[in-house]
Amino acid sequence: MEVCGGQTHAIVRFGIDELLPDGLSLVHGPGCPVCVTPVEYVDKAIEIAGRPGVVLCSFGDMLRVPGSAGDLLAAKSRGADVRVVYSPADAVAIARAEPEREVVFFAVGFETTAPANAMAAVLARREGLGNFSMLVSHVLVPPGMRAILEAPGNRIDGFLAAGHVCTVMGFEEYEPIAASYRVPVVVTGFEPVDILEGVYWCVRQLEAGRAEVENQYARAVRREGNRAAMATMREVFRVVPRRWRGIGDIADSGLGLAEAYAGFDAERRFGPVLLEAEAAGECISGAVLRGERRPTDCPAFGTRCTPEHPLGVTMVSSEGACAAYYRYRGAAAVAGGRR
Amino acid sequence: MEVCGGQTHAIVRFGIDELLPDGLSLVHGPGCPVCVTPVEYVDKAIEIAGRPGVVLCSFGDMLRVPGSAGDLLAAKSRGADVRVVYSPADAVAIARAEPEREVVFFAVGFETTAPANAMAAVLARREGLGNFSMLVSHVLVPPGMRAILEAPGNRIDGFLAAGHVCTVMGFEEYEPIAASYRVPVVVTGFEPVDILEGVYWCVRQLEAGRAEVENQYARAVRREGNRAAMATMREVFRVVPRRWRGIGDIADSGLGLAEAYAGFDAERRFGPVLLEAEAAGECISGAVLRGERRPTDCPAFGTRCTPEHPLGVTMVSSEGACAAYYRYRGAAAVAGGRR
Amino acid sequence: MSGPEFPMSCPLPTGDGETVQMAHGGGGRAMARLLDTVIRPAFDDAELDRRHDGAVVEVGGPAAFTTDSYVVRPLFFPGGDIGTLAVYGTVNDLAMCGARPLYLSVGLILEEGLPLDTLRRAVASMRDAARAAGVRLVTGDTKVVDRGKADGLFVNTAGIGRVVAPAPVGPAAVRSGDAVILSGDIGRHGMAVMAARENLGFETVIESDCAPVAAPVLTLLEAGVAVHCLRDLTRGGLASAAVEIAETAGLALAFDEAAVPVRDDVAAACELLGLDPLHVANEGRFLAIVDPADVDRAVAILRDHPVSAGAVAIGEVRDGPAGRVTCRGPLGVDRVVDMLSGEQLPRIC
Amino acid sequence: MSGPEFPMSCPLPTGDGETVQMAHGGGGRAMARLLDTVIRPAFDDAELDRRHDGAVVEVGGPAAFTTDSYVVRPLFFPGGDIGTLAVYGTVNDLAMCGARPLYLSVGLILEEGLPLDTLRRAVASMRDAARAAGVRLVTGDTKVVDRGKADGLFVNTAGIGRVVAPAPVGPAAVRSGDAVILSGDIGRHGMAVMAARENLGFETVIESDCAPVAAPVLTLLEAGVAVHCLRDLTRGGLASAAVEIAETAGLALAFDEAAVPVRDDVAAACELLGLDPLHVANEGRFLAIVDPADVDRAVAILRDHPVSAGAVAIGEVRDGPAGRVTCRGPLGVDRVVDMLSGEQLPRIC
Amino acid sequence: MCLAVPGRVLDVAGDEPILRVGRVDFGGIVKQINLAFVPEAQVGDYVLVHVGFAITVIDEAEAERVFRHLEEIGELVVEEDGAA
Amino acid sequence: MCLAVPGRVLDVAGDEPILRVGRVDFGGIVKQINLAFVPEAQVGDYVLVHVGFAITVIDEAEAERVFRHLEEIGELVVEEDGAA
Ligand code: SF4
Ligand code: SF4
Ligand SMILES: [Mg+2]
Ligand SMILES: [Mg+2]
Ligand SMILES: [Mg+2]
Ligand SMILES: [Mg+2]
Ligand SMILES: [Mg+2]
Ligand SMILES: [Mg+2]
Ligand SMILES: [Mg+2]
Ligand SMILES: [Mg+2]
Ligand SMILES: [Mg+2]
Ligand SMILES: [Mg+2]
Repeated sequence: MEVCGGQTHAIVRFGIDELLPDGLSLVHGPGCPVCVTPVEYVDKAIEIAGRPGVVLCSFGDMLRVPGSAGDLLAAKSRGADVRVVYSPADAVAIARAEPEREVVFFAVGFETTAPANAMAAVLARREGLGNFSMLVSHVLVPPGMRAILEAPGNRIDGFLAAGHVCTVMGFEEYEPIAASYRVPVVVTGFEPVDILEGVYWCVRQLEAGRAEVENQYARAVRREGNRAAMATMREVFRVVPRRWRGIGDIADSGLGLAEAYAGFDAERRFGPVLLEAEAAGECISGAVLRGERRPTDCPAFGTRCTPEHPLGVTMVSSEGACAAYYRYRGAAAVAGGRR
Repeated sequence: MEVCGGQTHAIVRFGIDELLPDGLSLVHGPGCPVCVTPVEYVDKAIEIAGRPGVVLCSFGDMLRVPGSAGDLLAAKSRGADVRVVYSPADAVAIARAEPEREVVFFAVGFETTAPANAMAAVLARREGLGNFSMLVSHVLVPPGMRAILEAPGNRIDGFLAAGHVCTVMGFEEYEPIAASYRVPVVVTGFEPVDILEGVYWCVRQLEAGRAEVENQYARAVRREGNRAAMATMREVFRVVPRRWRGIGDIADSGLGLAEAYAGFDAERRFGPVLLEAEAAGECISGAVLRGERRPTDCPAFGTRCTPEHPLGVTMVSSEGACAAYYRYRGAAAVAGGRR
Repeated sequence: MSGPEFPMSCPLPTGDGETVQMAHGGGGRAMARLLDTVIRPAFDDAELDRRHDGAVVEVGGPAAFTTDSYVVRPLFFPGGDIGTLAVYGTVNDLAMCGARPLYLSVGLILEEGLPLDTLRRAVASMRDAARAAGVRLVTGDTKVVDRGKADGLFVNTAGIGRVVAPAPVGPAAVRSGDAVILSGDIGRHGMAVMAARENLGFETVIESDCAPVAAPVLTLLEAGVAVHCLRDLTRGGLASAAVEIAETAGLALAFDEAAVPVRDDVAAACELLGLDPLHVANEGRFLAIVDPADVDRAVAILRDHPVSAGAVAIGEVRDGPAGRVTCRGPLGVDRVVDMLSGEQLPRIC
Repeated sequence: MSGPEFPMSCPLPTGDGETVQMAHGGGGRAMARLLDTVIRPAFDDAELDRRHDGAVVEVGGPAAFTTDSYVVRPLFFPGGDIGTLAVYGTVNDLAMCGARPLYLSVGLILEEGLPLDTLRRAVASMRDAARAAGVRLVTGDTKVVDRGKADGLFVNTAGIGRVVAPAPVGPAAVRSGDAVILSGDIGRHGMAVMAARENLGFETVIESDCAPVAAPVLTLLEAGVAVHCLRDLTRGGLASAAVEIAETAGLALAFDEAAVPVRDDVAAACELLGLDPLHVANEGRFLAIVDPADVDRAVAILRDHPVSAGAVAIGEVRDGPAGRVTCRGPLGVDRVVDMLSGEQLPRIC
Repeated sequence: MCLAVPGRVLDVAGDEPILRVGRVDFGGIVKQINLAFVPEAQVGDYVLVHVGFAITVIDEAEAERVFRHLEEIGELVVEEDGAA
Repeated sequence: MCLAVPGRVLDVAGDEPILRVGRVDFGGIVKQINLAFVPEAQVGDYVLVHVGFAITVIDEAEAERVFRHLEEIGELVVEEDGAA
């Protein structure tokens, strides 16, 4: 299983899976932080965006994630001031430039993004920006991997660990996983050659009966990670339980604002996000996220479920496995048949 | 002199002056409350309109009155929320419907309009609309007539008093004017036949050596005026000194909010209007307003000064004498020559 | 860690399919679907333009070419809507060129958030109006702009017609002595829209005169009436049209105010708002300036068509001063009629 | 009462003559002056349209007719502006119909408060672009909407051209085996505009490829190249154009990703924003689908024109599956290329 | 100044004096008008309306007198046909 | 997830650690990037940038190793030509 959606896309886009010999199949993981953000956070973001005087800032990917009734783009089309930012620092800049408005940054991401989002809070506090806050739904990769390994249907023989997550975090925390679940873990980059090499190293371990952590992406990843980034991340955030959309509640699997930064918590300012039980439907994205099923196993794939009208989270984000399949494999054929 | 701009327009539009025998000339008076509103009030209205959260409501006529740097239409074109109302009650309705906005009504007019504007304040107080206020620049006709009569260049032999002002106020207050300045005053309506009759009655008095107040417009005007309207006007307003644009300061010539309604005074809420000395220029609208000069005496008329780019107040309001001449007499000829 | 539950589903978004989204203008799937399901069904000639960059048409002679954009608020008003306006307005401009309207292009600018149903209604109106006017909508374009960057729906149409007038029609052909014919009562469109827009609280409904006027114009031309100039009386009304013609022709134009038909309700509405009906917009009225010898025949022909049943001769063209338009009032005195100065605003004084 | 002073003057308003006001669209004097001083000077053919409802033009054969509205933000961007875009865009659509562009109409929608200088610059651009493309702006229209009801300036153009292609040009003429030629590198316009609009803080300036492409197209046709289909790669980019053609033709289309030129800076910008250059808009690029026998000659002809100097054959048309477009990647595996789904949004993950 | 238009009162409503309103017919256009300043106005009366408020009831006998004048000079009634 | 792009540091500015910024060249596009998380980055280094923040300095020797692989399989470098 490649954990990261970026790798999933590279695999599907370049056809790496088609180049692999029979018997070796790549299982796509839950590696899209946008995908796994609970619907209630999306709904909260939409609710906040709809308030007068609020600017809701979000990464572009988040805008088309369906809430329980429409997405942030639809909220924008109803008049909400929703703005795409390229960097969390842009959201801080908006708060600085428009002091009469409440600027709320929808902070999602894995460990890769957490330091940058944390820095936004540091800068806002330093500048005393009382009109800035963050709606935080950060998730952490290792607890997600553990959850997949502990699931009853688990069929994962090895992991390509997410290279950019490890750029920040290093890979020490994967060593106990490799050891206790007896799975090889190869920290892998994003070029086709990286992925091929990561797969190769994984197979090499499996053939040798090893279950270790190896670092294919050594040009960007150090064992100890990025200490400066981790320090900022730990100053601003603390580990909290999180629900993963399509997967469920996982203890200690996310980040929330630490007490010192609680003043920037949009949930304190605009009310807490209340999680409810997820409703059932025909979408199998939970199983897709856990690598138990493939997008093409889904009866809705490409017909009732497309990137414009996604039924599930894995079709929403362009990094989601269903979106990757739709885009690079099934699109025109299915679409041609439909029209 | 016909005091009222409405009558000026009827005269010019129907060519009544051209029907009169030689030796009888109609002098156009200061009868446009929009025209005589001091530039500083216009500037204040523009300043208030530019504030965030403010809706500035005004009669349509007021929108093109030039302030010291542009008019309310230009402020609107810069993004100010300036709305035309047909009735002062509309402004109150806006304040009721949009409680989160500050609604400011620019209250101008002669006695005709004062009761309606006063009623807006009565309704707002009754409903406890804390977001409603009025920028008041009301003027009164009799002090204006006295000022004209006392001016050194005065050449007025008789007045057509403004019929609709007298509808509200009656005409008792004109009797001391007729007596002390020895001028006939005929309360006159707005139809061509009214004006012709008003002129005829005026001439009849002059020929008989009389100087009385007569009521040509008896179908609408009673000696005592409209008591209900006057009562509301006096409840809300008190007599104050006013500057008349193009004419100057005249004691007791205007209305301001009475103490009981001071809470609705936009000058209290947004700062007072500070009058400065009027600057000199080529425009002779002061003399036009006082009846000393005709629009066509002005070298700028129809060339540098047109209704789209008025240099002076009498070109601004469609009731202003310069605008009336431009519209019904000089326009196409002058314009044709220019292009 | 707690054992996570693994529901085999993810939430069903309801989407927001019933309003225009930015994606509808993005050049991708969503846009293709909007065009296929909402826009193209209104075009008579889907085959001509389907998924191509333009249409191929035959004119067969000198062509008249014109365009107008339509930005009316409200989009739907008594007697018409932005769709009928966009078709009839351009059809009428072609007619004013002495041409038979043939083909129209349609450019839509949609504001994000516009209800799709509003769009469907407007597009259906365009289709119906095109049929009524005998023109074909052959090519189009759709853009979507961010919410707050437009006003619901703007429509541009451009039109091509075949010129049928035997001699050039326009101000340059106007001669002193020509008769000025007005095709009917004035002021209805402008007052209908203002009453609908400004919340004036009129209980009475004034209906726009919005209508295609090509048919009577073509009949005039076919009958050999010496038509020198045609002008529809849209923005700026009769006054602006008359002044424009007079200025461009370098002649004067005089008419009789009493001859100009204004319906009672329109006159009353104008009076209440302090407006001059001569400045109020029309969408189904025009001036025809014809050889004086043809005036009675021209009026009779126009009266045969329902859309110009109220045609009247109102005045004449005179030698100079160039650009001067005068109007004889009830006391027999001429007054100068000028274009509207600035925007038309309701007055109280 | 106190003796009033009587100054012989009234205050001089400075006015606000340098921005668009509602009055500029009111159909009166202010509008006439705006048209006379700002708009009409840009029209080559003032005499055709001066103060008339439309223009009379000669096409002399079957005509291509097309329209587009332009709503670009910012109005001015590296390599072009809304004016050049509005002229070249419609010129290019005419060229894509196998036609020689001749006449353009211009519909302007101005937002109250727009600086007149901005309008002047845009209109001057249109004039220059029309000259560069050899078309005449012959008729126009101007509307003004309230502040906040538009986005500065929207432009619609419609165009008429004379069809010169000997056989119909369009998806219906595409045959299996046809060669697919791309006229140059892709992605510049979309990235230029996005970089200028989104405050991305790029120091490097990416210039739009905005240009008229009629000249190379006409040369192809004059040289007798069997041109089956032409499509400019505007919104939705190469991907959407290819899919549209394939779907409409009922054929498949395959190309080689390595053959598609993308400039380094454009590729880098796309990578930074998570965009696929195949989906990014161009304004001076097109696909020409030609008989395979003519491919080398066609590429050579295109390369002779500066605007298509980077022309390359990138792929071919194949029998079904209908509508399927594939692109061979660097590892030799084909992937499906689809239209853009939804709006193009910068991605972070 | 002070554009005022005559119209005929069609009906009257409103409990309190300052909220007294009525539908008024202005030669074809019917609009609701505030009648607080004309407590004496009855259905059928002509009132003179300024900025949405009736400011007086028109005396029909006097209107009649002016109307006769108009006929004498053959004038077309432009503004007050409703009241005349 | 976690789109990160390599670029070469052209210059470095900013007094305080958390305000350290630099102009970074991404194969032709130059953009200012926050360098707070890569205090060791020098002018000329390649950094990996995510959402406007550099998250690591690329080890050129290691990059070289992958680049050789690429040449072996004849792959076109799509994403990391700057760094490779
Ligand atoms: S194709 Fe759609 S419905 Fe099926 S699993 Fe993927 S996201 Fe869910
Ligand atoms: S024409 Fe203009 S400048 Fe002359 S007096 Fe009248 S308003 Fe003043
Ligand atoms: Mg095209
Ligand atoms: Mg037109
Ligand atoms: Mg509008
Ligand atoms: Mg028109
Ligand atoms: Mg188009
Ligand atoms: Mg016209
Ligand atoms: Mg087009
Ligand atoms: Mg725009
Ligand atoms: Mg186009
Ligand atoms: Mg027009």
